[in-house]
Amino acid sequence: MSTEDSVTHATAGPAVRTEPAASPSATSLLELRSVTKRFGAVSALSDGNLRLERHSIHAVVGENGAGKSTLVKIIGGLHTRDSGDFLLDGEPVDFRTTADAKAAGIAVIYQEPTLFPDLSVAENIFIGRQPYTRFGQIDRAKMNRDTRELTARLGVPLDPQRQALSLSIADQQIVEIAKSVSLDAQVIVMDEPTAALSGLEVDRLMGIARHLRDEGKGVIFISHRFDEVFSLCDTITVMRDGAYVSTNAVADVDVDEIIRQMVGRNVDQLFPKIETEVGDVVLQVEGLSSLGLFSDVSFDVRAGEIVCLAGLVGAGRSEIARAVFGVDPYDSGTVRVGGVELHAHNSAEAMRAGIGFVPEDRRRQGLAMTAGVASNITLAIRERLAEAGFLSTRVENRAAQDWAARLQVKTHSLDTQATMLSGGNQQKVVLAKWLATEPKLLIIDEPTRGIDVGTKSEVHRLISELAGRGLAVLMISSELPEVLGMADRILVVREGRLTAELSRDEATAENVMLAATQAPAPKEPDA
Amino acid sequence: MTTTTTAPTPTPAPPAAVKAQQHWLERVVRARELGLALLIVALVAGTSAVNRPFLFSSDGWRSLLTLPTILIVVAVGQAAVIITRNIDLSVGSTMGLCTYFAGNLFHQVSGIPTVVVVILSIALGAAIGLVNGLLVALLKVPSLVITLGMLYAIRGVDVLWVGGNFIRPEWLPDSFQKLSTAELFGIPYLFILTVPVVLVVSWYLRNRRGGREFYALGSDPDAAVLYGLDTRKITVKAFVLSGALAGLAGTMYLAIYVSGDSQVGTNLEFETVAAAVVGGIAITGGSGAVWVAALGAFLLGTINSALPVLGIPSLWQQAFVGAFILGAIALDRALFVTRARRARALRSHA
Amino acid sequence: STSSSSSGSTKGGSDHNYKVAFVPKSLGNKYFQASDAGGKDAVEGFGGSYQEVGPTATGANAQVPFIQTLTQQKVGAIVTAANDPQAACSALKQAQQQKIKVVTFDSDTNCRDVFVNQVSSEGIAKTLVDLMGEAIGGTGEIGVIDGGPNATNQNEWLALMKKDLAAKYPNIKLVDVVYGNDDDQDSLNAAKGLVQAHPNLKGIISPDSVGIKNAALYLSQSQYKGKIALTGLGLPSELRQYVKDGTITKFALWDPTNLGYLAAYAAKALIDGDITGKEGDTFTAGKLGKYTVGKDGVIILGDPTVFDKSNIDKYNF
Amino acid sequence: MTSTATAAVVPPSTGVRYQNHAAPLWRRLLFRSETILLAALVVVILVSSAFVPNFAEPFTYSSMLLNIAPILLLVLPVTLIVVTGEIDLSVGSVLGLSSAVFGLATQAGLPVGVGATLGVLAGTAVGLLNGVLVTVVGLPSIAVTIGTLSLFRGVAVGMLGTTSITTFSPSLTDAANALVGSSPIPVAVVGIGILAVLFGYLLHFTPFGRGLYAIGLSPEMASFSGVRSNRSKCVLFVMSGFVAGLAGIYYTLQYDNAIGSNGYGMELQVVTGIILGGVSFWGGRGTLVGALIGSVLIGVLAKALQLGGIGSDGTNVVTGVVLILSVGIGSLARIRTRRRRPKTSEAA
Ligand SMILES: Nc1ncnc2c1ncn2[C@@H]1O[C@H](COP(=O)(O)OP(=O)(O)OP(=O)(O)O)[C@@H](O)[C@H]1O
Ligand SMILES: Nc1ncnc2c1ncn2[C@@H]1O[C@H](COP(=O)(O)OP(=O)(O)OP(=O)(O)O)[C@@H](O)[C@H]1O
Ligand SMILES: [Mg+2]
Ligand SMILES: [Mg+2]
Repeated sequence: MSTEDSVTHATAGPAVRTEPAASPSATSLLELRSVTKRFGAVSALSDGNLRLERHSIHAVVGENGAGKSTLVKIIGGLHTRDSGDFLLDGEPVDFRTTADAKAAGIAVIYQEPTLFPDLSVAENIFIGRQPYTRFGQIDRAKMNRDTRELTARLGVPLDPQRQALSLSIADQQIVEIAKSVSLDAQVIVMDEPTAALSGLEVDRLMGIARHLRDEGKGVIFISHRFDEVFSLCDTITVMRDGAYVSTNAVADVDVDEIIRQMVGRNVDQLFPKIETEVGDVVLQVEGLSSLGLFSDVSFDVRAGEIVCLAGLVGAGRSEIARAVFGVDPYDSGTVRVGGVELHAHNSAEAMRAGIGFVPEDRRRQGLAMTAGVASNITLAIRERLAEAGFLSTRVENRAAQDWAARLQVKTHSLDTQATMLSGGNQQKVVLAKWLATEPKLLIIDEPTRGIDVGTKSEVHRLISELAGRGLAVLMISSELPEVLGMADRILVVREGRLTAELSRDEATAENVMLAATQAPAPKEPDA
Repeated sequence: MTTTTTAPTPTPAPPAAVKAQQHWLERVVRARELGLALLIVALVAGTSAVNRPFLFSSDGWRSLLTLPTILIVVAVGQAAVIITRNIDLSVGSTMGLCTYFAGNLFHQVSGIPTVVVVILSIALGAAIGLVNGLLVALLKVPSLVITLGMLYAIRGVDVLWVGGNFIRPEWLPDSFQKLSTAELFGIPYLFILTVPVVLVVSWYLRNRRGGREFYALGSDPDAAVLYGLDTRKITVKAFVLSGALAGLAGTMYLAIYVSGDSQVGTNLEFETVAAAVVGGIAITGGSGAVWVAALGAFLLGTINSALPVLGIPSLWQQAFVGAFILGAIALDRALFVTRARRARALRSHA
Repeated sequence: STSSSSSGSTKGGSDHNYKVAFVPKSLGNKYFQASDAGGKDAVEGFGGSYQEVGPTATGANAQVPFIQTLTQQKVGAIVTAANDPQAACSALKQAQQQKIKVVTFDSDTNCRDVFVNQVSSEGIAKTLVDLMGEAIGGTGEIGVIDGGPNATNQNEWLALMKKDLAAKYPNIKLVDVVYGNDDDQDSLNAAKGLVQAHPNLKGIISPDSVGIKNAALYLSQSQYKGKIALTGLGLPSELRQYVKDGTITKFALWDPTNLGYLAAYAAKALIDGDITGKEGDTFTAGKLGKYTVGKDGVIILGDPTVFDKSNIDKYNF
Repeated sequence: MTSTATAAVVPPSTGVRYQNHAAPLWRRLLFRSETILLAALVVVILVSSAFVPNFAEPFTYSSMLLNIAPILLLVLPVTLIVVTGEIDLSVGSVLGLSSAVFGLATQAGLPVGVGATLGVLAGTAVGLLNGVLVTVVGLPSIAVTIGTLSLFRGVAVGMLGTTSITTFSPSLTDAANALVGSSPIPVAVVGIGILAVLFGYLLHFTPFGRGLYAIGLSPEMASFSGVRSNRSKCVLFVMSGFVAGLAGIYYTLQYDNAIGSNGYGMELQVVTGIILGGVSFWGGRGTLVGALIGSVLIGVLAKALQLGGIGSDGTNVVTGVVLILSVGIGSLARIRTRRRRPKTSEAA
């Protein structure tokens, strides 16, 4: 596609705005024309076009690796474009740093939360612009007050003084959102802000986004969840393989059309759940407790069964899974796999017993970000790959080749660093890493976080088929449709306790949410 | 840039039922300085119980407060650098060079006021810090490598420059020599000079935006870039501060020991790192308070002078110092772990 | 600085290799800077070429690479103050095999041609003990601040001092030996600890220039000034003010410049073949006059100078 | 283990073939820091041979290798520790401690073999102490080993007091300095080479070694991948103590001297070599070969400068500058390629 073509396409295309107030002849709030970006031999963006109007929420969709985040990073000043035009309010701009972009009124929520782990929630939100008192020092009281207000409005009141380190990934996302909202920017970019959130917080976030739009701001919203996109956004831009495909008013298109434009074919969005014969108990958890995190958790998972842990963000699902896998210690209770008892703090033992674990935070827990794809994939099977105690890169590459291909990881080469992959492809590498261990029980914490539609149904099919072959699956997901579609059995976690167990037939969105949210008997908060 | 929030209230905000009990809890968890202060008190009390003059004599009191000041000042700078997830191994060499520089100034420029010498010495230290900082920030390479290189390079320059010379007492004006013994209301001058240095740096790091950025950078350098912090400026600031404080310490060394050759400040780099770590500065950056690091330095400085007084055989003193450093960080760790566990228990029953 | 610019002079025949290299314990040490300066003076005086190399730290074997290098460079003589009596031996022996003469000064090794000693060890011990005996009237507790546990010469003096004390001053009791490690901070702490741990202390002997300087500094600033006697071996330039303010009455030292000067001439005499290290050999050391090699190849500079208020202004080393 | 349930289910896929490497072999080799260092080493040797008097002599090489042999020995385990993101600054002191134990045992009339064993055991034991403090107690290794640097040195000095023991049999001390035949290569260096192969194998060609890199890259990820971080680190510290113990025996014999200050300050030389060799202080990156070349380069430079008549003060300056340059040049190149401004298609 030539430069002129795309420009015309972007400007003269059906760029429909829902706000009649703005006249079409007025300059757009933000405009990208034929922007390109290469990383060495990789062309991440070959033809990026985007026209964001005031008073609008503009969705950008596309497969994993389509270049959405790259576009965002160029807007945010993190990457400089190789060529093309970048206009803000009709004026050409050149950002050298993220600070430039911020100063120009652009706030970005990046795909992966990047907080300062040692700083408090409040400081993470206000760093660099903390309020001062009369005496020229940071007004912590005001900062904390504002933070409390801000997070409460987002539906997740966080203690402003809590260290970001101790936040769950969802809470971190909340802080990111609070940060950008408080910036009072004209352009707010959200790169998959909802990937780690569950229903309630997503609703709040959408409320915030709408409010921002009503104030006259422009919001760019990236998501792989089409229900969100269609209920929230006014305009949709589709990207494929680093290039602009189309821009449409939401009212003019439907989901199938968008997906076709994205992947170039029809994709079945339904979860292809396969009914299977349930076998022997593989995992048996009894009375598992960890002070302050969860207590008295008992359940089992059988071969061929998919068991989902559902619940609100922060309910302690991840903690339970991690204790089962042995990365975290616990205070009491037992974990048995195939009748053999495992010990806390020994994930190697759990792996030997046949457990695989796809953790929720791929950047910190799943991947060595600066290591290559191959070494990431083969890390968990390094002992098996060694021949007579000798492990060679050749053997590793062969194994990695196989698994990367099976999961269709989009990467230039096997020694490409994980940082250079798009978010969804990183997730695939983590999946490959754990599937390669050929486990008896696979624990998956948020399996499809950040994965595009096509791949998502692939992953679901994969999980389902694996279960069909007798693999026991323990899955944690904040996406209710995913839970309802995949699970044979649903265990609802609330405040560290199992509050309900629902079979596939019993489960509905309503009763899962009810079990997850039903407030405990009101208790006096004592100081 | 407005700092007020413009967040809308699309749905009525739920009552901010924020766990209020975490306030004091977290504060207690973080109160590492308590253990340190107790250790210092115990050490001083114990030593003076064995030997009253250690504390209860004019020179005992004075040297107790004066001798650790050099380590304190340099450790404060080191702590600030470590907070940004860097390290400054060149502090010892910098201090050594500044000591000779200051002494030589007194010698070459007769009648030069002490203040000018101190300022020039600080300036020299800051200039070295600037070189460190610029190299680290512009080349984007680990500070350990740069400052290790500077450790060698500056020491080499020092030895080349000083050559066969050394600072002779008569070079230094009487007023300057009296500095280390002068007192105000019974408190040694050098200590009085040190306290504001510690307080100002502490205050800056705790209560100014620029200071908090030190913590942000150290906490996660990648996030700092994403956020748009000027990481180069912060890095340079930290190293300039460290260098300037090493320069100041150089003149303090001159005042206390009234001498100096090309070996002044050898091995100081590890001592300051140890002091900072004993003072609860996380070696991985992002957390800790410099005034606690100053307490750590005070503790290490005191133990060096307490051991001989306690009658520990001279030959075994180094072993004791090592054991003490280990004990202090292990104790700190133990206290932290038990407090954290208690806090966790409280949270679950709240 | 190894330029062999100075053309061979006539004194001992032009085929003699008058390249003389000084290897001090470490560079940047005041005492050795003074002695090496004397050496330079002498070497240039007799038309040789002078060179000073050495480590910056005083590890036991830190001098070894430098000695090896000098061996390769085929200097005429190596003049060294050994950090350790043994560690450098194999390197020094290799040098001797290459016909390089080895002179030690200040601290001896087990493998050299001659050792230029400042004073006989007995002389130093006797001087210091007598200075202390005089200062405290022959009775009381005293302590010693030594340089480091492995300073061979100081250890030897200490042993002799103990003997002298027992023989001559039975009422003086040596209560403690502490180490200052040639470091200001350690020495000051050692002095302070010594004084505070022994309330009845009457005197301090420090046969170490860093030790005595910091002991003087500490005493001069404390209430013990004038109450605790201090003596030892130190540099007049560093101790001048403490003599004047009464912290120290008397202390001793030889002229380190002369020590280096003599060592250089001893090297020349070895190169010339005037001496071989045998007892009774004699040679002339420039302005210092005639010297005789004593037992075990030891050449003694002379009696130490005792400094006090009356003469201290005359010295500038 | 190829046709289990999992393998069968996951689609054999679209037959996508990935390149193993993004860059061709020559590029990967050429731009490695090891290659650049090796080139630098060769250049220094050639230039010195041409211009520095007496450099091109076998004695230069043998004495240089003998001088750095103990450093090379210590570099082996410490490199592995640095790869995990930890550090061992106490190696010099462990060397001193082992030397003291060995010396005292010999002095007490024990057979040399027994004394040496005791020395190595002492080193191993204190290595275990380091390991326990770092892994079980959970203290940062830099703080722990700064503490034990002082502690072990203090114990060595305290045990030996003012004595130094020099009564080792000449046959042993000669053996410590012996050369292979008439070559300039010391026998000890051959031994170190063998040990280096073992350590290199451990680091680069075993699952254990992969685990070490994982720990250095991301400790949390490592624990999620079944790497037993604490156990691995503890093993490394014990190894470090063991090797430093060996180095202590060797050093004692090499200089015929057991003295409290043996190995003083060596930690800095070891760290300098490793860092110059391109091993990342933050862990997860670097090779053993690089660390060894880095250490040798420093030794050769020092030797060349000494022979060229530059004293240790000048050597310090050069060492410092080389260290800074070693990292500086690479990153300058990196920065230059990034400095391209975007081309704007229309006039701005
Ligand atoms: N720093 C980098 N270096 C090299 N390649 C990169 C880099 N960042 C991104 N890429 C490549 O650019 C392409 C686009 O990535 P990008 O992150 O923009 O995708 P995305 O659309 O956000 O995907 P996802 O939905 O998975 O987040 C990918 O092929 C990726 O591998
Ligand atoms: N180190 C910590 N200190 C304090 N609170 C913590 C810490 N770690 C976790 N929490 C809190 O414990 C609760 C459980 O968190 P967890 O991440 O397990 O939730 P989850 O149910 O897995 O949710 P998610 O869907 O986000 O994974 C949350 O409120 C979390 O914020
Ligand atoms: Mg993305
Ligand atoms: Mg979770």
